[in-house]
Amino acid sequence: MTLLLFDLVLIATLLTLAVAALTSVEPRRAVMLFIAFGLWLALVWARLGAPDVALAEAAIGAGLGGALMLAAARRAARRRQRTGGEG
Amino acid sequence: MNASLPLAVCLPLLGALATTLAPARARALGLIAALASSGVVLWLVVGVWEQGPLRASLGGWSAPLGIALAADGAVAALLAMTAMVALAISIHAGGYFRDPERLRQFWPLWLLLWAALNALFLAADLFNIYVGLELLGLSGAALAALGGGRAALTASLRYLLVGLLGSMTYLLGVALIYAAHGQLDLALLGTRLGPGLVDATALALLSLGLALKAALFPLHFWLPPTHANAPAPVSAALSALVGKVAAWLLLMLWLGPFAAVTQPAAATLLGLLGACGVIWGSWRALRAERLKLLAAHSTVAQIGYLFLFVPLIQGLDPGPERTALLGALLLMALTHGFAKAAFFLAAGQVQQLAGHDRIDALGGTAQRLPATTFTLGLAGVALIGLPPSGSFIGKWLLLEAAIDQGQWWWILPVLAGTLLAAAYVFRVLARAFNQEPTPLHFVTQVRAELPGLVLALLAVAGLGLAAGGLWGLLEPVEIDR
Amino acid sequence: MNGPARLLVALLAAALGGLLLWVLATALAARPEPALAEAAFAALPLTGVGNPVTAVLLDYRAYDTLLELAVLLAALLGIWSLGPPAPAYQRAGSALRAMVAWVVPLLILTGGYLLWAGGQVPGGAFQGGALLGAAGVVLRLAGDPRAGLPGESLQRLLAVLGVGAFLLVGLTVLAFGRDLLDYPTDWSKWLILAIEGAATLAIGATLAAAYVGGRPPGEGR
Amino acid sequence: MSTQLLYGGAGVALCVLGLWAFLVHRPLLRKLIAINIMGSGVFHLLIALAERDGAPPDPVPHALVLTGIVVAVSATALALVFGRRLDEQGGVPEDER
Repeated sequence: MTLLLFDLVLIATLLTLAVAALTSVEPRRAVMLFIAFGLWLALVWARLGAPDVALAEAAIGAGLGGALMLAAARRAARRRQRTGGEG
Repeated sequence: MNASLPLAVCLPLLGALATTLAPARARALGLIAALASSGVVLWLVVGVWEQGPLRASLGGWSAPLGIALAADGAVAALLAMTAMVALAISIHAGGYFRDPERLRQFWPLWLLLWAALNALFLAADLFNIYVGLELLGLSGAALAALGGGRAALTASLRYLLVGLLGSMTYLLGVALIYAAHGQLDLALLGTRLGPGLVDATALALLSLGLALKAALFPLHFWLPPTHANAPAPVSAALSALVGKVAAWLLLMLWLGPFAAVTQPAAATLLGLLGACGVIWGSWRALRAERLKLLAAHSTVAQIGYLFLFVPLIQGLDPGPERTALLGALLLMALTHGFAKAAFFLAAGQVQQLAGHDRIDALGGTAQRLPATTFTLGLAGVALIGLPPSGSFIGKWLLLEAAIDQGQWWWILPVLAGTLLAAAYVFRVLARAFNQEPTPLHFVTQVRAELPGLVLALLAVAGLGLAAGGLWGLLEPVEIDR
Repeated sequence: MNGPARLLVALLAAALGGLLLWVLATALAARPEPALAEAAFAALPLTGVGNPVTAVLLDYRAYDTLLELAVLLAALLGIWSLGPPAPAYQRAGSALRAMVAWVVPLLILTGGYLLWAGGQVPGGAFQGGALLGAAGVVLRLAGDPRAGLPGESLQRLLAVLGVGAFLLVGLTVLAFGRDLLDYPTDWSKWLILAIEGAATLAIGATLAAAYVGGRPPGEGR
Repeated sequence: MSTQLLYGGAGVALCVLGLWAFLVHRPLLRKLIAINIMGSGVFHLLIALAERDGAPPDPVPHALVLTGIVVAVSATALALVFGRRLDEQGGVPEDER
């Protein structure tokens, strides 16, 4: 029972992070949330007995993917500041 | 165990590595790799001809644990077409890309694309197809962007994103199949799949993903801008080969391992989408203002024809009737491969000479580029489906089967498509001959013009006259892996 | 996309989600037992590695991994063909540089450890390579425009190393009449480690180069 | 309710969420986040399928997911460079679809 509760909390947090990442308009915030989502996903996968994949997701999916997106988000944010419009 | 199957994937890959490592010698190395890859495909075709369907397991593990490659007569024919078109594109590219740096960037990506094409035609494993599709999508998008320009970049980016969406949808289908059957090998799955909610949903997802990549109506919206803005040799590859392999995979799944899952209604739906594609694509081609855009819209139509066969083949038991229809389908696919590649190569030639490819301003092209205009005409004959082209025989058999099976309504899109194709081809030729033609030299630039001309001749005369050989290849064959 | 269309998409997506959940429940209820797991564990001793995931990636389904490394190469070649990289950030302050000076070796060491350990315990070429790539990212953030990567020709060599090692081993065993990538049992462990080593370097270099985001200096000039 | 269904269902939910966001959002970055979350959903489903109630999990889906993660990041990197190049050519590329 406690295990099920633990699972439910894991999943609820995961879905919340996903929704937050998908709905935030500000690019840097969205990417940060995406990285958090990826790291949380790695945690969930470790719980599911997949440590290999969890490591890869944390390092590649969240880490490098996030770093790539952050660079793009910084550009987008600069442009938004310049134009003042929505990006 | 036949080494030609893995080699057909490995040799283009090896070429891609060599051209990446030594960009200064990319052209020589690339041509060697292209010749070697074609040679291996020839070996494979001879093997299939003599021994019937071939299968090679990889890594010393047989299915279900390992991955296998499989080639039957249909795959051998498609691989052979791919090799011939790819060889022509390889030679043409040397004349097309004037900037040596562009050529250096073209070669490794192009050989990776070729490896992906061969890998997908030979694939016999659901997940392996996913990896192949991603290789195809990424190298294709990168190649399509080689033109530079904002339009090309925008179209390529959209192509990349659509491709990603397609492969994720496909992968979701693979996950469902793995959930239900715990297998990925297509031959083994063929014995387990059956009617039911799970398998049907999985097939729908797999088909959706592949239809996006094949540009089946109404998922074709991304194709015209991508194909029209890419460099001509790349457009030729995308139109003639890349769309073809996705369509082939879709058809192969429906008629092969998933045959027990499909229902007549679903097959009719697929045929209907094909019919819409034929009419919509042909209509838009007629209205197109640019030569390459015309060719791109016509590709949407030509992909559509292939799906008209699904409702006709779906209910048939293995036998001569089914083999004949499969042969006709294949003949359409091959003819279009040759003809569309030839058309794009010729269109690229026109564009380079005239500086544009607006159809209204094509006047006098025939005068200056007789061989190219002849290529456009020949390719046009094959696109319309006039005798003796391969698509004439293909359409004929399609019409015959539609009447025999009492599904006469499939005649309508074929007739409409043929008439529209005649209209758009003659529109181009009429413009090209606008001024009095007084050709000085038939061929003005051998390396750039000859490959397209040879492909067009193959589409019209080669396939039409050599269709008997194709049947010989198909004879012992059913789509079955 | 306007309001009604958005709502329609949301409704359709929700309906799709419901359908898929139902399908998933149906599929799991009729779960067949002969999944690939048993076969994968049973054949593990023949591969010479103790980590089943590494065995799948580099032995049973090594061909998938070969194509996947080709995808990585295609992405890098595509990025290179799109022109020069964006300018790097300005040089970092001394505090950051001092941190970089120990973070980068640590990342590289951990990457190497993951590669070595991946044969037996969780880890392997991808995780190790990712850490090498991360080291590159840290270096570029600290102001090195090349992210610690070598010159153009060496970069090209690193980029093709993974696919190259795979093909070298695969085609060599093919020449001896075996299947492609069918390692002789006695050699299996070492061949896998060699391929993994090459793949780690290739993945690390490719990811770092992708982060740089443009062709290496010296090309085409 | 089994672990597989619970976690697999979460995977399906992520997938649908990602699909929805991919279809309704126009900026490139948001589309990429969406497609990555959609992919993560499929991966999550595969990982959940590998779970075997106590027995050691099935390594095959794990390997498939590892392959998928690398492919996804490659595609993301390429798409971002496309976006940057469009950006440099002027205009607001992120409104392109």
